[in-house]
Amino acid sequence: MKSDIELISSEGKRLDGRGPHDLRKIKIEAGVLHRADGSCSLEWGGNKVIAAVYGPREAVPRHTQNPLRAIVQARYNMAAFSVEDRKRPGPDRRSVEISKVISEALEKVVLTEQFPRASIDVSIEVLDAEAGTRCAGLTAAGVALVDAGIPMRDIPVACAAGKIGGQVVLDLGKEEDNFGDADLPVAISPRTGEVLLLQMDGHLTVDEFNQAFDLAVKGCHTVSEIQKKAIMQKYQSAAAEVQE
Amino acid sequence: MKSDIELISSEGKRLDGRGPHDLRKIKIEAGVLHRADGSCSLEWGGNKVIAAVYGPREAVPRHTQNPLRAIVQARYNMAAFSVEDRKRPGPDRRSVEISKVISEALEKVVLTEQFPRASIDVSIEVLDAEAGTRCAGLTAAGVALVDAGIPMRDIPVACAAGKIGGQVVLDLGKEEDNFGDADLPVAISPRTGEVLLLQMDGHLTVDEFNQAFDLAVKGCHTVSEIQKKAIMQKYQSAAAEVQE
Amino acid sequence: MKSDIELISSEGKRLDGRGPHDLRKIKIEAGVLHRADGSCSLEWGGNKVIAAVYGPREAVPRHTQNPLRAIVQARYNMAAFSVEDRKRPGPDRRSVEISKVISEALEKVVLTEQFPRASIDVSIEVLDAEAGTRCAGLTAAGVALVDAGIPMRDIPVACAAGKIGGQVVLDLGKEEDNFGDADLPVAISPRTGEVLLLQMDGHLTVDEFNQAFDLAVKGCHTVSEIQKKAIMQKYQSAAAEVQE
Amino acid sequence: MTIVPIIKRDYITKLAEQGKRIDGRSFDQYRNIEIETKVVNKAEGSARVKIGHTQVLVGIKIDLGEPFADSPNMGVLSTTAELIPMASPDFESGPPREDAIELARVVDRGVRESQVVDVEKLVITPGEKVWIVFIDIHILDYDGNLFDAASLGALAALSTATIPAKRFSEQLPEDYPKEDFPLPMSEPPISCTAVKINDFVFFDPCFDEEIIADVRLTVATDNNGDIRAMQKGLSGSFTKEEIQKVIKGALDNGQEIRKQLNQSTGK
Amino acid sequence: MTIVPIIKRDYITKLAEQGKRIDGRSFDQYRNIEIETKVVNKAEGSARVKIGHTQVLVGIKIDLGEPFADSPNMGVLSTTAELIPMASPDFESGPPREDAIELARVVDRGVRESQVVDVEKLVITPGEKVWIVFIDIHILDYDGNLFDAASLGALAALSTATIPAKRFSEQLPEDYPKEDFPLPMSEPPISCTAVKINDFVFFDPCFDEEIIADVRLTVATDNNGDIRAMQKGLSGSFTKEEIQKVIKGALDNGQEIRKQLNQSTGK
Amino acid sequence: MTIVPIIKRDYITKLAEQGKRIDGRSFDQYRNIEIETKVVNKAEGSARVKIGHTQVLVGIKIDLGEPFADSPNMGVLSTTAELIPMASPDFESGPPREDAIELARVVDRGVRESQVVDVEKLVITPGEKVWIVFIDIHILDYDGNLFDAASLGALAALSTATIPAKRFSEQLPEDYPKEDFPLPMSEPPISCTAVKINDFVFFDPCFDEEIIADVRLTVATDNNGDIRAMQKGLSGSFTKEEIQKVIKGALDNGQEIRKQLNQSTGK
Repeated sequence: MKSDIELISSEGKRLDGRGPHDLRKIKIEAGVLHRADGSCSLEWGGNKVIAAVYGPREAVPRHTQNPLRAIVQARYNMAAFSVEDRKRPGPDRRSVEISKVISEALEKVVLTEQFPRASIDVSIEVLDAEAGTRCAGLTAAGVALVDAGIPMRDIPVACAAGKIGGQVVLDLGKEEDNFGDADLPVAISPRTGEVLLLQMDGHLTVDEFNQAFDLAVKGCHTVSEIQKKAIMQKYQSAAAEVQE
Repeated sequence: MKSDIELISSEGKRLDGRGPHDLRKIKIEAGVLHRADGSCSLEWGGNKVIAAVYGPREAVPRHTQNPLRAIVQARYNMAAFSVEDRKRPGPDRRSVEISKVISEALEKVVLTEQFPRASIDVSIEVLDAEAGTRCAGLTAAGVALVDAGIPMRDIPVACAAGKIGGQVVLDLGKEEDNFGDADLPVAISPRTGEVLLLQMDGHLTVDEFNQAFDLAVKGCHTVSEIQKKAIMQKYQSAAAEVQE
Repeated sequence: MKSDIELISSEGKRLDGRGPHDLRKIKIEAGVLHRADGSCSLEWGGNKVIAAVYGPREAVPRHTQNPLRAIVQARYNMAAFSVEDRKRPGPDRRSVEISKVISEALEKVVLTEQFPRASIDVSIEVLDAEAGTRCAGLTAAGVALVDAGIPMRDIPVACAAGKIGGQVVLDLGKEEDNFGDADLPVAISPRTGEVLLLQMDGHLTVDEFNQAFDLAVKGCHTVSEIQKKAIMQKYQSAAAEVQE
Repeated sequence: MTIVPIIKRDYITKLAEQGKRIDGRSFDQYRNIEIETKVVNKAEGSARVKIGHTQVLVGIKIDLGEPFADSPNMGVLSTTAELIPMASPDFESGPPREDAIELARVVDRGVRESQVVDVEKLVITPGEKVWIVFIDIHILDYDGNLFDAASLGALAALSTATIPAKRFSEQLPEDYPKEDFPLPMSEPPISCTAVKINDFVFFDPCFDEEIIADVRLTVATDNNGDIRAMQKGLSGSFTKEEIQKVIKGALDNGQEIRKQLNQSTGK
Repeated sequence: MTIVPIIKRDYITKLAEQGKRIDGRSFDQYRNIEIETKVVNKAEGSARVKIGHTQVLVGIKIDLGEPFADSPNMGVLSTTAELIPMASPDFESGPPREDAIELARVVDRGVRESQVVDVEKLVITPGEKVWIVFIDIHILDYDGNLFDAASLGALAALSTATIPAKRFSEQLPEDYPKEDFPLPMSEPPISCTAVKINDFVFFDPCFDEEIIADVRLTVATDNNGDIRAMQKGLSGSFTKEEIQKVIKGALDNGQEIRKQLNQSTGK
Repeated sequence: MTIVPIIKRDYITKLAEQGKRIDGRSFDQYRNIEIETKVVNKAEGSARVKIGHTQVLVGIKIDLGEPFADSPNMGVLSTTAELIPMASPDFESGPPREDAIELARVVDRGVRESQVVDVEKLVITPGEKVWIVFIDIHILDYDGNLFDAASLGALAALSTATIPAKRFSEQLPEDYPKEDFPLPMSEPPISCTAVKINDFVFFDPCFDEEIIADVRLTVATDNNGDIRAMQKGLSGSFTKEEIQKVIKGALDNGQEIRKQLNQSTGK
């Protein structure tokens, strides 16, 4: 979809004032829920998501059990009020697909072989949506998994790059997503650089793809640091409470 | 919803000629179906309901079983043709809620501890609906449970009171329900006076609530006598048949 | 539904040039799919159907199992694009009924007693629909069952007769079905003449019914020969491949 | 599906060899039929039909609506059947099972194909506004032979139904009558059902006969002795002779049942 | 349903006999309540309510639509509750269970019957165009007493909601205001819930109390001390005296909660 | 999910270490592809695509309808995929599973985002009436690599589809052409899929390779050598180098497949 909006100025300034390689503001808090085994609240620009983790616990129905390892079942859900035009409650085709690609990405880093027949259930609720909810949701899920004490090889993290007005940029905003040329969400295991999630819509030359990919991975590493700080903070305040 | 209709005259006469404390006409017949373990047909003013009981039998699916006692599962259903504007067949949110509160009311009086893992299934079909179907359905279910030989502490019975034109009255009719001030359906165990079902919509002072509650309980006792007569009649005619 | 179209001329010539006792053109090919245990592709006039067979295999869910014999579960499905006005994907009431009568017809000829607790699953996909798909589907299923090596008493086969413009004719076409007087689909076991499927819509005198019935049975025998040729051809080419 | 004790099957067939049925009827005899109409106040038409212990309640609701695009000059008929859990220990709650769907479709065809309701007279404004007739079948007690009970219930309920023109008067064109009037009907065909157990053909099967039956055939016949609909069911087979036998029995029983229907609907 | 260890029930009732609750509260005391409004940007109104660990987020979306045929002079309210799997290890994904339906209906009646939203002011063109108010309740953390948390969340979210007249300005009649304005509201009744365990009545049950409770009663009362709605739940029973006790506690707690609600919504 | 015998995995990886695949292909080689168009008469466009034993039938239906509110100047595309039980012993009947949904959405994006169908030319009256193009994917035989087969089938079917203006002539504006005309299409991108098993990358996986694959990547490339869509699947991971390898293979294979597609659709 083309538009007359100039998404990026000749000086490389974007609609919200960011430069091409700037992330939107991100705020992460671990351990925000009482009943869940682990949880995380995350704000990323205008996005607001909460992730909760339950498990490992027996997978039900039984026929979903894998005798050799745990399954990871993420459920990405958008609240009816999270978008401008009210969304019907419950899963739609989009959320089923996103739940699937997030589940697959998380399964790679969880040490599933330690929990045969178990399920690790990740619930991702999008309360405010403004471009990039799958990256926000996966990133929050990573923190919630740590908070739940699930053994993992690494903390998974996601960030998108894209192309607007002919330029490769980091972390598309709302209008950039609607009227830009391409969107490339990427999730990685930051320790190894392995790619856990990769989707692309739009139009990129091979060179642009390489640029955008590198930029997204760099973004992932930045977000990874914010994740770790949130986890540290939770443990420090927990430790402080114990000392008191 | 307000209306210009005068629901009750200054002499205390209601639209259908009843006084404030009068019940509509009630007719109960036990044992009207062949396949069901117990059944009851009940007419209450313009309402016509049938209740059938199956069980105790193994609860399915298995995960609904309670190892310590039976569960009571009532299913309240309105026939498509029971209301002026045809109702779509099948359960809606209203019938799910009514099924739940009736199930809970019945469970209290059934000796469920005698039948671990079992289900006692109560099917309530509303064939003609005209205000008060949940009371009519619960009352019919009570008789059907007796007819099925289900061991019970007591025969549950229901009746509503309410407020119309500023006055507390018994057993609201159609217009009274639509344009009245409050509706208070109550179900009790008549032997002990224990309250099994209680809902209230509208606006009552605490004093009015006490009046309405007492009136509804009195109504329950009157209906309870009609229930018992219907049961007696069934057994007498059954006995008569045996003698013949 | 009446129409001004003259479905059959005074010389007995039908809209597509056929005489009263002529079948439309039929083409059958066995073994057209790789994964299925047996399969068949069939064209019958403007109809195009594929049938696939899986089994005998354990019937699921378990409560559908019969401890004494196999069940035959046919699923008749019309592709969304098989009709002029796109059909919503998935089963509707019509396809549920047709699946049922086809399942019942096939169950009679399969030696179900050889496979207790098993299911023999028959999948019938209608890709192009033009009157007579249930006969086409059942006939294709018969060949697919043979191709799957399912033990049977006989190869079931179907053909319809009907009445148009006051005359009894074989194998109704599209307009004949829409504007004719009666349609009589029949399936038989050709060795014994036993009737496996029989439905009738419209208006026939008892005499006309007898004529139409005999004509449909005769049609079945003709189609049966085409089925057998298709099966022979498959085995010959299979044998030829082995010899090469 | 219930695994029926072989012993019951043996008993029924042994009786049959002596020319008898478990409830004493002859092979082509129906159980007692009761037809009661106008049993539901809110419905535009209604009937309760009992065939032996089998009991069916049919309600008719009539509403305003649009015709189908391919038949602008016809009103709409819509039939649903609910095998509610009340009727049998085997019926579960939930979406219509294939048995309920087959039942509704067979009753629907019996009404639709036989043109017993004059759908052209249900048109108010061609292509825009027509009467929609909903036939809702409630099975209250299931002791066999639902097809005949449901068909008969539908016919009895339709025969006594009125078009609620008064209630909808504000939505009707100016020149359209504003008083309720009877649903336009013609002489209905009657459905009769028989089952085969071993080589015996039983009309109007009760529950015990029906669950061990090999095959079932329903034949609807009209007042002229013509056939208006047929439906074979279950995974057994018929010979041509057996089919003809069922047709004959359907004609004979149909005449009797038609009389009773006309009496009860005052026609 | 979880089989609750008898030991936990024993513990709770033994404490109760000593006049104590597991978290140290008195029998009619609520846990700490937090109300935060305008927490979701995309919603026309929103609130996050915490009662102890129980946490509920309610979002209001307001859309244009048609009124119901039988109430042409009223806007439309629609309430849904999602017991999302996030909130409890026992909530599964999928269609609303009967608990979610009961919750949504009780909140809905609390809003609808008490006429807290002035639905007549939601009419744009009578019989044709009205504002539709969607109340979506998201349970984030379930530690008991969802009825009160959800009701309070709905009221707080509604109290701060604005009609998005600006966004829909092109679809509004010429003489209709085109600036956003507050949803027309009146003084809301407050829902208070108590449960009975053995013969003890506890207000604002936490999860551990709720799952062993015999019976539950929710009473909504208004600023005048009148009763505006009641709902009994669970398969136990109440005596009249117990009901009166709950009404009294609901009036007392309701006053306190109403103050806090008004403070947090700036009213 | 089938528990795949470890023995099969061992066999495939051992062969791979020798540079071989189970069916004798090289690592980046496709199986034989057959494309046949206009295979269904009732559809406005159709194609049957075989990649090895995998067989997909795609039908296009085109109907009149309304555009989405947020895109009044565009026609509508709607894609569904049915993994019908015919295609595999593992596919069950019923509502679309997540695999079918992912498949439909990936094909849909391939068509939509690449703007292969000129949706602006599907507008009849802006904001009111547009052509709706339904792409229905029927999987007939599943031997691996559904993504490529389904995408190719959709493109082939679309490329030969005609707008049924004649059939809908009465519902079209006076000045709109009344003769059927080809669906307006531009040069399509081609989807190519590879999987990784251990460290080996196989293009066009057959069923046996696919079910033991660690990770999957689909890349759609256009005639200019640009990337138009990507989708990673399964719970393994890729390195950047592996991704680049798959892009290269997708470009090479894409060129070949594009030639074959153009040939079969006469373009």
